[in-house]
Amino acid sequence: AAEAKDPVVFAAASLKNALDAINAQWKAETAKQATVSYAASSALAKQIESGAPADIFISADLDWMDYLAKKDLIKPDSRVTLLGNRIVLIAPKDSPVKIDIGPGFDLAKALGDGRLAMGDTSAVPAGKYGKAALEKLGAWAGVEKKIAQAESVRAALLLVSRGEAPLGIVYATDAAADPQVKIVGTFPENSHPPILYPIALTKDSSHPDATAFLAYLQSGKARPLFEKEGFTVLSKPVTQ
Amino acid sequence: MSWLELSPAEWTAVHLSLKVSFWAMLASLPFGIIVALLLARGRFWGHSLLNGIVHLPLVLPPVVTGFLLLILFGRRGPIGAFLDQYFGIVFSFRWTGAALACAVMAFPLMVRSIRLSIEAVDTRLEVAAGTLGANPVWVFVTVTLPLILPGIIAGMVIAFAKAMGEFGATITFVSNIPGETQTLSAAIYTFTQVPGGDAGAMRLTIVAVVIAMAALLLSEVLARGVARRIAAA
Amino acid sequence: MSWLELSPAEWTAVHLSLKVSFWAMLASLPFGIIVALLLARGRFWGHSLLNGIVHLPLVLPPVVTGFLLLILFGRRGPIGAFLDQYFGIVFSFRWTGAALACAVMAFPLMVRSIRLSIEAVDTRLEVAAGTLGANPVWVFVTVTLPLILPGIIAGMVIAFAKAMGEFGATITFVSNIPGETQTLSAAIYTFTQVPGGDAGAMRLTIVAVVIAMAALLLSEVLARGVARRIAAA
Amino acid sequence: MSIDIDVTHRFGAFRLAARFTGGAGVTALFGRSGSGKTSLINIIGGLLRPDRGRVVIDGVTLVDTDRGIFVPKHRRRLGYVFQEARLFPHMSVRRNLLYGRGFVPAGERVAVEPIVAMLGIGHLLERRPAGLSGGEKQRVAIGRALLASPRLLLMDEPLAALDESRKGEILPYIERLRDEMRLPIVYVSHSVAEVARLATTLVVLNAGEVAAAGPAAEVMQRLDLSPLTGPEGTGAVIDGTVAAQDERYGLTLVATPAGELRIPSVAKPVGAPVRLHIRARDVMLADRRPEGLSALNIIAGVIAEIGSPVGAAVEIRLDCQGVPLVARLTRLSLDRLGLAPGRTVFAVVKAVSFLPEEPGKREGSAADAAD
Amino acid sequence: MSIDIDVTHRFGAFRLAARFTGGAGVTALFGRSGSGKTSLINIIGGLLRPDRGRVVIDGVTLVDTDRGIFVPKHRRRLGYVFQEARLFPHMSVRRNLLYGRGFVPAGERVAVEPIVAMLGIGHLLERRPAGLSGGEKQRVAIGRALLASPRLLLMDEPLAALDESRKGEILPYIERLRDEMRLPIVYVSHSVAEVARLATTLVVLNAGEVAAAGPAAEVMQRLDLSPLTGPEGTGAVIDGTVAAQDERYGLTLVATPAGELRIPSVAKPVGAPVRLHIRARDVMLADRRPEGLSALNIIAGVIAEIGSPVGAAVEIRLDCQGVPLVARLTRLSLDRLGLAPGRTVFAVVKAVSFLPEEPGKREGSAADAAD
Ligand SMILES: Nc1ncnc2c1ncn2[C@@H]1O[C@H](COP(=O)(O)OP(=O)(O)OP(=O)(O)O)[C@@H](O)[C@H]1O
Ligand SMILES: Nc1ncnc2c1ncn2[C@@H]1O[C@H](COP(=O)(O)OP(=O)(O)OP(=O)(O)O)[C@@H](O)[C@H]1O
Ligand code: MOO
Ligand SMILES: [Mg+2]
Ligand SMILES: [Mg+2]
Repeated sequence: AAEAKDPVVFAAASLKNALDAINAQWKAETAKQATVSYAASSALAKQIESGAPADIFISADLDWMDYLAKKDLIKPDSRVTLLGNRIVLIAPKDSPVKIDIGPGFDLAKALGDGRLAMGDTSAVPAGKYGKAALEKLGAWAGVEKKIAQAESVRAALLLVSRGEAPLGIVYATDAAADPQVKIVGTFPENSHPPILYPIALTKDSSHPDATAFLAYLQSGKARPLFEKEGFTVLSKPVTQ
Repeated sequence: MSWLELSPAEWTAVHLSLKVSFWAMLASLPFGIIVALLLARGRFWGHSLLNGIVHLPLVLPPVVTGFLLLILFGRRGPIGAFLDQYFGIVFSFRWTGAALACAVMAFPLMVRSIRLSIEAVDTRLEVAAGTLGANPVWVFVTVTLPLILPGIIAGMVIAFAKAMGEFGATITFVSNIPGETQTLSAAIYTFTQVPGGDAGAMRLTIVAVVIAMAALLLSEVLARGVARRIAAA
Repeated sequence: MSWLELSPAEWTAVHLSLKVSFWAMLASLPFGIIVALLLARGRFWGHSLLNGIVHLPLVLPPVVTGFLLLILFGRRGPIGAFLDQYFGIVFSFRWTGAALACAVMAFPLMVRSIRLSIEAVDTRLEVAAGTLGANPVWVFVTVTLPLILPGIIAGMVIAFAKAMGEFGATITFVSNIPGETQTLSAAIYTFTQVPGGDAGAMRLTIVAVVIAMAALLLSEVLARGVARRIAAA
Repeated sequence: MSIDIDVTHRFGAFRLAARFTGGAGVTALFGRSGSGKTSLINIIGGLLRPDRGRVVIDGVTLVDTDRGIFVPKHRRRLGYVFQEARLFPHMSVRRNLLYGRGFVPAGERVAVEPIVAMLGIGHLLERRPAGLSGGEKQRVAIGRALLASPRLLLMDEPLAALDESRKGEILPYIERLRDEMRLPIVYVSHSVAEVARLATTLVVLNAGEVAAAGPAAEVMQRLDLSPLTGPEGTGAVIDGTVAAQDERYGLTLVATPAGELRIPSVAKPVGAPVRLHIRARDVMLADRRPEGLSALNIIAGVIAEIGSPVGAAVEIRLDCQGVPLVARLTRLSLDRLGLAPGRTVFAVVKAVSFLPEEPGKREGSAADAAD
Repeated sequence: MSIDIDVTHRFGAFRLAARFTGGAGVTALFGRSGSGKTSLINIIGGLLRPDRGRVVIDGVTLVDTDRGIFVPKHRRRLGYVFQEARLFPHMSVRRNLLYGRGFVPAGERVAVEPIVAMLGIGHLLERRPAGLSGGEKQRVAIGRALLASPRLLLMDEPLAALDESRKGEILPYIERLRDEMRLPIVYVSHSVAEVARLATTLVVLNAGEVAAAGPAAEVMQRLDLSPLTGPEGTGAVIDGTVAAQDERYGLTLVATPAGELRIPSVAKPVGAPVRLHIRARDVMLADRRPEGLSALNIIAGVIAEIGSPVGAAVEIRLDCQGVPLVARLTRLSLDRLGLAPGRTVFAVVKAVSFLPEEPGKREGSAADAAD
């Protein structure tokens, strides 16, 4: 059924807004559309491993793409690093807190006895990046015991916007969309591994339109829609 | 209230959820009855083991159940490959797979309901049917089954309700493919994962609640009707 | 079999899971009994509505339940703020919150079990106790409660098992803080989210299965004992 | 002691409208299935709230719908023994027995041992109800009700679920409650034999209404009630006293105003009151004093009333020195003997036809067992 | 028709070891509670697999543990009527009735209407069992068993759950099965009255063993069984034929070898067989032919046997022209009349004491209702 009509894209859940918009625009232009399945990158990768009918995989981090690459389940020459993102420190919008993020900054003091909301530091990409940044900046040891690890970035965002946690670390893309929070500061790009969203065709992809959609995602027409959601578009524009 | 209006894609998810839940409920029913019968009446060695296995989906995180399903029933999994080759039944990334996941997750609840009603049946009526010439299968069909109908209805409704809410195992097993495996719950989940998705999540949640409430109400009405029909003689 | 050995952090998760599930089960028990009583015996206007609300956690995706808990019971939520201010009860980021989430998710299952056993009680015994001078509360404590004990045990065990498996609502509500709110299920989930985490997930899954099986077995033994004690006179 | 009832209650098409008074001893509610006996006793016990009316026990108003009074059942201090013993299955016999005792003010509690001994259940105390026989269960249920120190005992066909020999086991205990403990009892039954044996006051219910009420002996001999009481029903109840014991032949001589009667021996001392129930079907009439007959009891009397025939049979009421006696004969015999009111006849009653014939015997043995 | 049973079975301390044969008509299993009646009938019906033994019905071996034969209950073609009617609550009366009929080969099916008419349940067909009275339920249960065309009907205390008047309603139907449908029946009861009225063959069970077995009339007069049958138990069963109907007095004249007896009218044609049950307690003896007595039946006989005394009473067996009769007297009367074996005496029996006295009447009205 699924492989009959449209190319199938397996995409990390955090891409939903941008991809839905791009997909709609592609349809308007070409009368073709992609079917997008949003879930956790981990689940998507394992599904592809067990023969899911996906043509394109967009992971929220490099690990799960590497996982598939190692198992020879993607077409290596189609792999492109499509997007970049930033992580930011946020607080509820009425919070008076002011911090300059930099080496040795005292996050623990700013937290007080509150907790720092972030994605699961071993499972959720944003959590992993946040942990790396804090370590790099020497703030990890002070807050390690005060982390609230959320199941997703969105859950971490909610914890801050509901005032459960005084501070949180989320993607810039998420922070921008929630009026209940304000961005206290952005982590320096060099404080953590680059936040990258790789994209590739799967090994079994045979849908004639898959390559076209892959190209469209990298095209100038898609770029503003990604940027509108706060992503940085890293791949060079492909002309169709 | 225009934010309450569903997009076509959301209508698809609603429709799919109903289909998936309905078939999950219906297809697991015979197995539910058989297992409930075994647990209620059977005296065999692996009784406790069977009881344990039936309850597993309740105990395990849904994601784990989903992964186990993927490993077993996926296209490359031992059972999945077998069913595909010999019967042409494919679960992976089909709505049928979503139904399987929901059925598995709802199974312990269905079995519990039916088992309790079987344990309440007056076995003397079954004996009486036997003396009238009915063989055990016919006794079951004409006496036991009608008498446990309230329990079966309750089991079906709770399974249906659970299936409407299930997404952890489903999304892990068959992904979240709109029109194929994206149920209402998965759609709600997707909304919760992106900025600004709250309104959408809320809208779909209301739809889910309305459907489930309707099912519960219906089951109460049905159960009351059946109970009246079979009031103790 | 050294991969079966648990790290200290995992032991903590196991211990925490047991604690959370135990308290979730125990703390929801009085409410479970009261709601089951209302549903089994009560004849009031909002009967179906109450029944529907009790079943909500079953119907909704756990993440949605988690969000709703956060909104209601969070530090700034109406109920959470009230409890904090007047009773000093705080749920957010505490194991108590995990227990609340598990209790809410397991509640419909517990209520079902108890409700069925209440419906099976011979009310004539309660009337007899009344004629002997016992007021309704005492009748309940000395007659009804012992008679529904098997149903209560079954309800507690299924609630415990469900609590062991719950993580969607828990992690959303109180996050995943090792030693405070990271239960076995959450730990398993975390393992499934990282490449190469399968062995760890498998190991913890086995632990979860063993615990739940033990609880089920124990409940069967208990229920059988109780049933023998109260065999119909 | 007084029981004063005047209630109406409606269940769909069935309408209960009962008014009667009772006193000490056993007030029996007698009637066919569906006549409203259980409804009435449930109203007394507080299990059923009547649509209208009053229930006054010993001057205490338990129900008065006009004044809005309805004392809940647990505050009525009435013992209730049900048809099915309703023992608490999760408690030992001992805990069942003591259940109601805790609710009684300390000063009014009755002692446990005498009641356990009287009911002969001492050896059952540690058992569970599930293992008891029907008769044992019912004895425990009676003990449980008694230990709640009731002002009045309500019994709804307490023997109906038991077979004949178990019934015989229980009846003497109920007589002891009446005679030794002097506990007022409201007793529901549709068995004439039980009612004849136990009732002080008899209330006959028919389709929800009181068809007759009054002292048991008076009501039982009323010939117009036989359609209600059934062919086994009519008979006479004669109260007498033990005049002598005939050890040799195992007989007891009972003195009644109509003369001495011989019945199978009753284990009571000389002078003790005895109630005899003589069923109409067991009485033969003769126009002269019969000779050479095995029947031991021959009583002279005057025909007071001849009832209307039912089938082949007709009932005749005699007056034997003020003691009533009822005989059932065929119409043929009536004509052959030319019987008419005012004629003197001789009633012939076999000694072995006295009810109870076995309970007397059993009473002794049961009492032995209880010691 | 033949029933041939020889089985042993053990339940804990209880051991059933029964061997007897039965034939056409009603084979009654009689005994106290716990004597093994239900166990035995369950073995015949295939509800219980005996430890050892054989059950052969009409030459067909249903159970033979030695040869490993055990025909499952649904292949035995035996109707079973239980104490509690066990009607299917989810089916109408009609569907209950027809339940077993579908399993009967088309050629062997019995017609529905006659059975419905005979049981008088035509007006109940569309009702649900829950709304029926106890007597109605039991009639439907009998109809259901009959419509399964059984070779043999098993009835386990089918009347025990009913009150007296309901029992009277059902008994005539069972007699019709025996007499009109000529259906062999195994009937369990602990009521002497039922057994006396119905049994062709009587099997008395005591503590799991057969204490006596044989033609009902013979077994019932055995004086040594009275400890088992109870004081109401012994009596004589006399088979006679209708000699004449006395319309005027509502009596039926029954011819027996011992002479003509008058009983309340029975709705049977002249020449039809009638069974009379004369209970020992209802028989008086006289040393000369009594005069001027209301009792209609006076039978001369010779004392054949004097039983051992029980309490005040003693039972005496008479031989009246080959017809046995049993009387219960006090020992005092025995001595006073100087009775001894060989003496000729006159037995006096009131017409109204014949059992059944009401069912005869009811039978007519029930039959009317069924039309
Ligand atoms: N709860 C009830 N609802 C409706 N009708 C009732 C109810 N209880 C009793 N009745 C009806 O009231 C009438 C009297 O019933 P009740 O039980 O008082 O009779 P009873 O004399 O005790 O009969 P039995 O000898 O069979 O016990 C019956 O017609 C019965 O159907
Ligand atoms: N399933 C069983 N398990 C153990 N003991 C049993 C079982 N069924 C019957 N018994 C015992 O066997 C004995 C005979 O029981 P049975 O029911 O055959 O007696 P019965 O003559 O039918 O008695 P009743 O007149 O009370 O029906 C009793 O002592 C009973 O306790
Ligand atoms: O078992 Mo769940 O946590 O309701 O999908
Ligand atoms: Mg009643
Ligand atoms: Mg029996």
